[in-house]
Amino acid sequence: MLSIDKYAYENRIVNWSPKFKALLWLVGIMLAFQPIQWLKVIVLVAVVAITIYLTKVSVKRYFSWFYPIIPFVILSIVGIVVTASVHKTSLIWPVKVGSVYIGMAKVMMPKAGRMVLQCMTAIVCTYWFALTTPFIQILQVLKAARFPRVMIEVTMLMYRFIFIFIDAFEQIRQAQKLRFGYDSLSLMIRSSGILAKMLFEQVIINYEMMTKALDAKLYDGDFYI
Amino acid sequence: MIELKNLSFSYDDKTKILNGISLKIGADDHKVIGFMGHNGAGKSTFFLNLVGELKPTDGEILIDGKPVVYSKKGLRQLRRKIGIVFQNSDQQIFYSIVKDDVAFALHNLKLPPAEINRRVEKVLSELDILPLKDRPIQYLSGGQKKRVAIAGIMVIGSEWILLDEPTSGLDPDGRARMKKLIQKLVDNGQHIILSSHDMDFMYETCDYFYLLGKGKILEQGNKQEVFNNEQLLKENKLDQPWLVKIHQKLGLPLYDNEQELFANDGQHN
Amino acid sequence: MIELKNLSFSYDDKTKILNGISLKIGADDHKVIGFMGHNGAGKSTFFLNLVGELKPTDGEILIDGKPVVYSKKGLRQLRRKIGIVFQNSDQQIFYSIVKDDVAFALHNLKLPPAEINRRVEKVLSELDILPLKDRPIQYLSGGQKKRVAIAGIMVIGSEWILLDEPTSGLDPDGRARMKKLIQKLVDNGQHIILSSHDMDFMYETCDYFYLLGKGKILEQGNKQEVFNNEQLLKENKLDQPWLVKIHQKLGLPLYDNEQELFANDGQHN
Amino acid sequence: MMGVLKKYRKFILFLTVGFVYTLAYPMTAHAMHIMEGMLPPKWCIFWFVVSAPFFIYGLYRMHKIVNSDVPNAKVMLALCGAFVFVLSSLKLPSVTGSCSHPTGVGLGTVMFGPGVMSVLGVIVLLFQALLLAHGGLTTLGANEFSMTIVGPIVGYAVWKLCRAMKVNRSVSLFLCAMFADWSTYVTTAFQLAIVFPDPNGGVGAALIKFLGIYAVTQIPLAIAEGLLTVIVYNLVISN
Repeated sequence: MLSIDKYAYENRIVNWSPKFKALLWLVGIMLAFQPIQWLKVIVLVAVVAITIYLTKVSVKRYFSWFYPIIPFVILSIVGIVVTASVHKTSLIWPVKVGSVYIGMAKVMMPKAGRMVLQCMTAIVCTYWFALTTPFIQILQVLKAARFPRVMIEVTMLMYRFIFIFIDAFEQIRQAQKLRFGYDSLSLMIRSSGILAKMLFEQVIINYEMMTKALDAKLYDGDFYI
Repeated sequence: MIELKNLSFSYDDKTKILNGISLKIGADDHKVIGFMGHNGAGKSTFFLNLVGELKPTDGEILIDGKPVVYSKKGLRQLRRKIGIVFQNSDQQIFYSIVKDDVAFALHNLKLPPAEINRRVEKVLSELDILPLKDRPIQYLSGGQKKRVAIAGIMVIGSEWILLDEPTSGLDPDGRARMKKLIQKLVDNGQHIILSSHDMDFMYETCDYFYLLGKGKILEQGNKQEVFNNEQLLKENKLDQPWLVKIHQKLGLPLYDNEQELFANDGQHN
Repeated sequence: MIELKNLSFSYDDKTKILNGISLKIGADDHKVIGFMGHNGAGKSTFFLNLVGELKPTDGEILIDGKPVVYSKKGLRQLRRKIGIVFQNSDQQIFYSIVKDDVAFALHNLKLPPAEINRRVEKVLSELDILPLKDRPIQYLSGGQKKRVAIAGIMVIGSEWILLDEPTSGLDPDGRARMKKLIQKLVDNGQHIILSSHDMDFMYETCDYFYLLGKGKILEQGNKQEVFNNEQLLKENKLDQPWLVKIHQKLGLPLYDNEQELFANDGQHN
Repeated sequence: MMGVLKKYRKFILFLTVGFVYTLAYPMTAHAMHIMEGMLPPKWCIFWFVVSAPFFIYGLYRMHKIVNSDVPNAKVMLALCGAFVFVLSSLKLPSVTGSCSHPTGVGLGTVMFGPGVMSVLGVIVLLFQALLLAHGGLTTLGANEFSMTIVGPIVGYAVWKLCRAMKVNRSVSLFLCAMFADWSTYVTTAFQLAIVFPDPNGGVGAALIKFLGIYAVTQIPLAIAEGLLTVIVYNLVISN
């Protein structure tokens, strides 16, 4: 489920200083936000190529991480460019609805294009960062950035526990699927409810056992970071 | 009959967990089929491929001569033919009362309530847990929970049942009961495929074996054949059952199970 | 030396899970002590009493002659003397990198970093997992996680280590490694108390046994004594190890472990 | 297990109540996350600044809890956070065919008081950005505002209102979850509308456009989420 995490530990620059990598990410984001368009295109292409080289990820898999966000990009573009106007000429593909025309505003087209380019450039930079920096190193960045200690401790624990819950989640869902628990929409909602309830019980069970384990490890209130 | 043709599977396009496996499972006299392999040899991945939870990256699976169809309908059919019971009972019992949980699959299949009731009662009595029918799950022992999990799959009436580590966490008594239970399932006409790290249990329970390692089937055969090769087992981090050890090293006859050995004990003392 | 005086424990004041147990654990020649009992016999409750996680409802526990003090400081002292490794590894690993987790207890003891490093490396190499030092926990196998969990307790260097079902989920190779590991701990001068449903493992690993049932210690002694009583074991849903079975039923000599048996095999063939 | 259950009965009761609130404080679909790079720098900073007081208050609350007598509160907080994160990947179908992901934020709210979830929410958003490639780091402030501040407040208000009006508990829960979801969606639409005003109708028209577009996914999703909340609630109390 968290394939990005796995790549983050196995890439070619895993041992670079995380602070340096964070700095590079910041540079990339600044390039995405600066006004020169051709520079963004260069950054976009370069970062994609560098990421694929560094992480040895297959091109197919790399692009699969974009699928979930594509519908949102498209919807956002639609939201930006579609408008209603009384002047037919200011629109592309105007459709008359009552006394007005609905279509895509010509003035918004360049703006939408710039938005998509900026968005994609920023996204590939963040993907680069996520794919080359194990979360453990990100904790060090948070520490260097003087985030409060208690937040870093909780983040660190949460990172560990996520994998425990994902295991449980997948086992339960598999078992439900094999007993036809997701064969229709209503069954799916019901089974999801059962799954949520069972995961919730895991919170209690894990807390219970972990309390004992913490005692055995002589825990006295602070996790070292 | 389950037939695999050149089945390969990989999670990440890099390492092949299963690498070109071809075999036919379920000859007439193979009732309980054992899959052996060390931790991480790919047994679980293999099982998940058999029940359609994972789709082979290459090759195909044929059930009774027909290739598995990975559509919603095709998978539904597959799951009515092959059921699986996972190792951890807690993650596959969804309701707090035994009979509700056992009925889960039947409710999902939208069977009429009378029929559901009849089938649940039948399965519970076959598994000797009818008295537990109305009991809350949380008060059951590990062995009882395991039976409930098996019942939840048995009600589907599938021809094949896959059991992943059926004895894990059970005490010796629970283990002995599991052995009997499997025999009962076989007498009912069901085919069992199981995997376990308990070599003695496997030896006494199964009648045909496959040894999985490095993504391949390294060996197959009946108990005499598979367990004789000490070297191969050692390489795969497995061990010989003690009945085989005393046969090989002490020169005693090779018995199928300990009852046989001890029934005959008078003869060689 | 751990001494229990008339120890009783009950969760709800109704049924006594432990009912007036008096015993002394840790005579000089008892290095690995096994606690046996069926599922639900109270082994876990017993262990939790020993490490102060549960407070006896009656009676007391003395460590080296001194009663356990149930204050924060007293319990901390107790836990430096007696470490416990639970069955489920995931629930006792808090850091995502192996060496960080193993170092956790040492940080809690406020040791200097150099000392922490030294001890972590030592323990990891004793457990044969030094190469895993910098690896993330989430990608380890079950057997590897088990070792990390044990390492996290071993670093404390406590005199006693309690192991609850140390072989559950391990393949035969992992089981054999666990046997060696326990031997190593003993050579280090540590005392081990373990519980397991794997009778053969118990038989070969432990040198003194307690049989827990109905809240009492029903039997204790060395392997010859405890495992000879087939009837008592059966009543407690346990089984005899196969080495004992072939001794009793086939009249072979009683060997302590299979190496001994097979080393001697020339003699009676 | 049973002994444990008995010993911690009060605690579990407490948690159960917290859990119900979790599902009653939903955090909406990933589809409603504003993506990396979508907001101009000044708006990124603006939303960080707006969310900051809630975050700081949350940290203050967190310190108080950790120093209170809740045993091992950090572990409990982290377990709740991990639960919320994993639940957020629970897939529910939406009309568009893409999967949307409902999730609850409020587990800790009742347990640990309001505010704490704003901190856990930031951590969850951080994980989503870095482990799931959803949302973004520059837009974290904006997403924090819509999902872990507005959503829960509205959900809570609806819940209180319904209870005060003696509405049936299941219906109250359903409405609470649904409105919390919708309020997040309205907020996100608003956040986009002020950045991308309509050339003819300005911010107001843009808001209507964005609301209209996302309604396709959000209305059915909010209903599904409301139903799920009721189902889980009933399952938990029936135990």
